Amino acid sequence: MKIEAIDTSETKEYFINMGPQHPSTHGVLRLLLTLEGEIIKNVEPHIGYVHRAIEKMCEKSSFQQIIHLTDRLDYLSCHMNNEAVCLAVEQGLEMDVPERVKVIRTIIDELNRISSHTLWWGVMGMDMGAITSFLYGFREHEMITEIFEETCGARLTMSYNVPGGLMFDIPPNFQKMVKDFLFHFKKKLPEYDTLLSNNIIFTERTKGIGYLSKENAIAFGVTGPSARASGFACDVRKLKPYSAYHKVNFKEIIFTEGDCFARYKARIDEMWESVSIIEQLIDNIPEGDYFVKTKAVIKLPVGEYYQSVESARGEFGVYIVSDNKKNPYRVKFRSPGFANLSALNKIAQGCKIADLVAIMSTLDLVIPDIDR
Amino acid sequence: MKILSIYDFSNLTQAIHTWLSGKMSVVSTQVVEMILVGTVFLLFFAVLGLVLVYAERKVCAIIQVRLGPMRVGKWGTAQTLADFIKLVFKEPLITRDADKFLFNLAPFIIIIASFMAVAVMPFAKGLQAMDFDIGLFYISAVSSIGVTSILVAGWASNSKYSLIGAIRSGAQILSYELSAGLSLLTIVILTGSLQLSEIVESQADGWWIWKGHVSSIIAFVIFIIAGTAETNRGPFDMAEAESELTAGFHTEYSGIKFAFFFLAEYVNMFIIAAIGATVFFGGWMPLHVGNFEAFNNIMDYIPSVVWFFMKVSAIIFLMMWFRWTFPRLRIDQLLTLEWKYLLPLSLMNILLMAFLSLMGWHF
Amino acid sequence: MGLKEQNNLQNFPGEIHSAGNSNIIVTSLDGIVNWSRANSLWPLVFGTSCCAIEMMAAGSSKHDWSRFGTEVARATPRQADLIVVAGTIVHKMAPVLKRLYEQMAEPKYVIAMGACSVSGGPFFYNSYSVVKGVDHIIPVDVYVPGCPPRPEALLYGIIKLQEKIRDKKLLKDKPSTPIIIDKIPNNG
Amino acid sequence: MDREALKNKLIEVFPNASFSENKQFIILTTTSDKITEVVETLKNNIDFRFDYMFCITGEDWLNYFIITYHLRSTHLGHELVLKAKIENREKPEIETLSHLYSTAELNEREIFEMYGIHFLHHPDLRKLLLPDEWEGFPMRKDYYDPIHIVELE
Repeated sequence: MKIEAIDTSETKEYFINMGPQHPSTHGVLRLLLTLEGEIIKNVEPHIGYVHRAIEKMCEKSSFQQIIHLTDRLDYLSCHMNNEAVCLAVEQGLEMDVPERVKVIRTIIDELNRISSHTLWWGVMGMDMGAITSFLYGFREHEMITEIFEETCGARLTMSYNVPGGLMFDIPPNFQKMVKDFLFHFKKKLPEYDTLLSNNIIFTERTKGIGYLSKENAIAFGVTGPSARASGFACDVRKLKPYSAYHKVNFKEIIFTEGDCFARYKARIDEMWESVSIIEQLIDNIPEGDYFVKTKAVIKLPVGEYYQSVESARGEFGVYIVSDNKKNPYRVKFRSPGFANLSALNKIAQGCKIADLVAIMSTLDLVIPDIDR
Repeated sequence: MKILSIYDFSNLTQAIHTWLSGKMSVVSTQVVEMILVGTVFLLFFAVLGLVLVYAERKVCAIIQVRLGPMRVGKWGTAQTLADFIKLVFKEPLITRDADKFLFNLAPFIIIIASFMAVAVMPFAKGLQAMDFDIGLFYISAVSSIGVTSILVAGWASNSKYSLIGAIRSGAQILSYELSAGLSLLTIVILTGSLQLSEIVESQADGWWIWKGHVSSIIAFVIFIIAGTAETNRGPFDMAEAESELTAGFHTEYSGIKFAFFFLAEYVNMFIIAAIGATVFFGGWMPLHVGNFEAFNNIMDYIPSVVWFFMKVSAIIFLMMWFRWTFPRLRIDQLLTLEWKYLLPLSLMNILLMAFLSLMGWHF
Repeated sequence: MGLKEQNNLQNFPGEIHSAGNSNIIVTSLDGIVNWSRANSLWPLVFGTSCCAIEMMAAGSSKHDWSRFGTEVARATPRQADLIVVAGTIVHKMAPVLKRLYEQMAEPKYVIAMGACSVSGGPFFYNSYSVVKGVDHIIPVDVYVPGCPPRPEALLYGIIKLQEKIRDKKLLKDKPSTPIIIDKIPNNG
Repeated sequence: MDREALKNKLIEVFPNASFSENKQFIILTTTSDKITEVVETLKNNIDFRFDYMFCITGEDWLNYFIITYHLRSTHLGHELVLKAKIENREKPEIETLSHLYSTAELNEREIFEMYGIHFLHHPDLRKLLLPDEWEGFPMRKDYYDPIHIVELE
């Protein structure tokens, strides 16, 4: 009998499938991890588990119908998505909407951003193991959904924008509701810091973890707070102001650390900025019409129209190619999540499984936004 | 030190023993007594599980600004009973490639390990199933058997998530066992005995947490951290880290076997809290303040078993509070905390306590 | 009940109490088991799109589904009793969902939440990848329409599911008929 | 760089390319075989420095394909739309840009599965959003699938 010596010191990489149903993937994202022990060697995202063919559907839909489909893309920044389509169509029709519409759109944008970020904060805490933060984040999120519900009747997928203005006028108590909320929120936001930002376990787990350099952020097209935490000034509200953003003073939050904590902090600070934007506008809503009458069948002149807005996750772009029919010839959504996800492999290499959870949380992925 | 004799359980147990001895032989008396004690503990276990799970859900609800279970029974009190019955009647699944024998064995190991630890617990004066003279050592030894169950469960499930969870848990419990043991040893320096009943008796004139100066407070803090880690609860719930490993080592378990793991977690929490209460807070000893005779007399009227459970619940509440407040640590941070901070600290603490004890500076 | 029997009943000089089809012991066991199952529906952490946010909202402090004993959301299908299909199911996801359902231990229940999982919803027409209703893949117990449904609607769906479970027979399980929620009562 | 200056510079650097303009962008159209050198110039030329590609779109114009790249320079702040025309519908091919812009990698995979355009030298050209066993290229205008699609105009 021949005895073979077996080298037991050999280590092997192994694979783990995270998802499609996994609590930390925030939906149905599948990650194929190559691990060595707990160290991540490679992350291969497999997406498309909620690919709903929205771009194909848009080619068969009228422009008003497209707006309702964009709600379902990134449902946490639905109003910004609506607005992108509306602005693109208005740009094609060479239409100027009333000042009142612009201001209301901006206020709702920022409310939507706050609601998205509060929810992100809660889920981030939950991913890190602090389940209580999830409930606290949702408390504020619910308050904003109530305002939305009073304004347009829907809690989540609002479709409040139409080409040429808004679906309805704001309710008479809108300003009071928003002010009440801001009063409450400004007291609660420091509480967020007490629970997570100042917690030693949390800072230990996020500081210096998941570094994304500015060059990589630009190369991968990462946008939004995730990129601004790496020092990439990419805020569409500053670069190409739309609606009423040229009228308000706000700071573009930029950090240079590029780690998870910077991305976390960027979002927290962005909430403060949103609060300040709303405060500047809420008392100055101009009187006037809330829409401009458009034709029932909108036909854009032949050409191509690109409009980007700053959604809660980054630059959301709509690219419409029109051939002067009632349906667009081609619609492409430049979704921020898709680009942010592509950088995941770069960020996560060399981290541990627990770090991957933190990284994914701070990238703030919304899967339908990625899959479209 | 006078404890009101009506609350002394030794009279009751003695009476039962005498009555049984009169009826039958020595051996059969012992067998009957064992069966009696076993049955009582089984019932106690069931009740403990139900109460603690309910308490956890309510405490968590209060911390999270919600109501918690409300619809099943008054204030949702029957909620955990419903959960338990449901789990019993749920289909127990075994995956095809699992090691069936070990897979089925694992839940029993963990439940037996925690069962054994309760045996030496002094619930009240005279209410203790077994009074070993190495009681504390026995508890430390027995409670670490539980980790084999977790390792076996993780291995036998034949799932990568389970395996990672189990290995994490193994590393964690083995490490924190050291700190937990050393922090208990700090108090043993003062008591001079490992026997739990003697440790309790030695605190008749004051609890060790006060009498042992700063050293015993440090020991208690270390103990509660290590204890939380040993029970695999948040912020140390690495083994089941939900957002990373779905459910950790019990990912593949369902039905009654999962219920065992679920129950064991809460019983282990009770055991850690009970040891903490016994060693640091005087077990079933009432609260006495110096020469405050009137106050002390009133305190004596509260039964010792009530004292014990009050202290235990306070510590359990503390542990629940941790869980619902802190984020989870990462595995390497967890081990760093133990080996680089807690372990050296508890060794220093023992030295400090030995010094205090030598100089006679404790009360 | 035939006409002849009905005549007999009218002539019977007393009250008739239906004993059902089971005997006393099994019936009371049924009662206890169904009570426990109905009141302890642990959902699987599963959501694909917008409806998942409303499902999470149902778990938040304001709506708080833990009142019904539903808050123990399990991440592993082995320990879950209820799968709330919250969001669109596409052809790529369909086999995964089926597998998840098969991984769950009996008894298991399914709530189809939202227009997408009920019928394909807004993605019914012109979409090449959306499954037109989750009941093409797994059996559904309760349908909750809406795009997305409000958390109250989901809670009402859970209450309806509880009622349905209470009527089940342990030994003689009838094929279940799905409940379709078309209207939420105000006091529900 | 402002729009006029950019336009003049572009004409200077690419004398043979065709230009058009709309309100927002200058559109530079090139053929599929020149795409790599054009993009390399656009990225590395000190006057352009288009380092940020924020949108890649495939378009099907029935007898040819167009791939539209939206480029921005984060240093100089100007934007450009680059269009690459692929004439061969039977066997559409174009060079990959994933070595120049990392974001192109996933986007090109998406265009590959939606339009069937092959990206040469792409490191990992597989299906991205659709199931692996999927046949056909659903975003093409002539895609026909009576089983999955319920048509409604």
